[in-house]
Amino acid sequence: MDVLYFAWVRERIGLPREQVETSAVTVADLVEELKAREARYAAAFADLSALRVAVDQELTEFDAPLAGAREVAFFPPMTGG
Amino acid sequence: MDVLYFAWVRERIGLPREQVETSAVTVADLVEELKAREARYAAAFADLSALRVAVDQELTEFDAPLAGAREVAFFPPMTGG
Amino acid sequence: MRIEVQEAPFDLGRETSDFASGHKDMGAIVTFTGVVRDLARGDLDRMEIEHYPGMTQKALEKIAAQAQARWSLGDVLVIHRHGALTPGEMIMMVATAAPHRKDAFEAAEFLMDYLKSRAPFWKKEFTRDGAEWVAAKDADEDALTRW
Amino acid sequence: MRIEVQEAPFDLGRETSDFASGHKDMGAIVTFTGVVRDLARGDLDRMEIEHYPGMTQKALEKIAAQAQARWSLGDVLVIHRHGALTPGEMIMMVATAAPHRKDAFEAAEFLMDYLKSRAPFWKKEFTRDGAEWVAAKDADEDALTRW
Repeated sequence: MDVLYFAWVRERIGLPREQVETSAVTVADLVEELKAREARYAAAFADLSALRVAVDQELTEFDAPLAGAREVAFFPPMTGG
Repeated sequence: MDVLYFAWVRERIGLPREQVETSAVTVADLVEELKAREARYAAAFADLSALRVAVDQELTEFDAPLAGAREVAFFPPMTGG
Repeated sequence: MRIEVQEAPFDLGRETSDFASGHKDMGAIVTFTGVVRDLARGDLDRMEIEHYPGMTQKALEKIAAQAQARWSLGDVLVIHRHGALTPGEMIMMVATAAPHRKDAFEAAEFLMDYLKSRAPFWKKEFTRDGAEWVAAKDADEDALTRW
Repeated sequence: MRIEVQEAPFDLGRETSDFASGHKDMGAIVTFTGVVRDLARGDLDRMEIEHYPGMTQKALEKIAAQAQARWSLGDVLVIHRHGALTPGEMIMMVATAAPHRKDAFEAAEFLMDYLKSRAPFWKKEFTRDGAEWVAAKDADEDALTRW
């Protein structure tokens, strides 16, 4: 699965995207796996209320299922316009 | 005093402006004087709720005083924009 | 603030671009442009807009000043044409510049609502079958109660 | 409907003029243009806008389609830039064309409210002293409750 990071999430984790082998059932499970890896992941995901997630390029919630997903992206609240 | 007419008021009365000698105290008094003149005035002023008035180029009401006024204009509700 | 009452067409692109340029502290620019619509029957030959020359400029300035007093605006532009216009031609435009989008939007809507019912313009529609004055809409008068 | 996501500047005047032309049944055209504001301290060197290439176009199309489903619109235009921009530069614009002004205004405000908080763009401000990500405002999230 491709995992993408944007804005300060990208900066904190230190890379824009990576391939992740996972059997996580939900986005939240994936987050727990990533947090367990290294301190920079734990720091980036410390406060989920400050984060947003998209699965296959659609905004969703952290309890969304990952079955069939090819791409998950984490980022802060958007500031377009 | 200059009296001006616009849009269908102008068309119904048949002229865009005229000089009127009057001692009318309010706009409503002036309207009564004009209505008494001829049928075309009576027709134009038949329904005051369908008319608006400006005294010296400021929108006002039919009970507004005319003391010192130099110009009175009658017209239908505006349709700008 | 710039208020123009004119018979000639205006260049919407250039006006919008000029208005939006050079306001470094204004994050939000809103424009509204009014275009002559054809009638439902598709037979509008032209629209003629009459106005009250002595009063029009003053009335528009007053409406614009009210908007500036009420919202935090950097600039206001109003251009309104009179005379004969054909379907598709631009009748008028307003533009507002503000630090924030809410002010720019609300001020532009306020300008339009007042301009519709409080600026001395009258529209007459000409078709092959004759001519008719456009009646003021109750909805336009009601729109003023919002402010 | 036209949605453009691009690094290059756009010509607001030409876009506005092109958009407004040739809509004989659309009486009302509204545009919103977002401009990079300098900081209160006047020391903004540049703003950098990051986006999510795979998602941005789709997200904007979805927002525009929602507006078209909700209001009677003849056309919608969204242009949003990414990359580095300096104060005074135009970041983005939306335009709406509708038979009536209320639809054109509301749809433009809806597009802006959703674009602010639901399109995948992130702004970072660079000054001589460093760089900071622009924080999302509660007011922008709250604005969505209106719709």
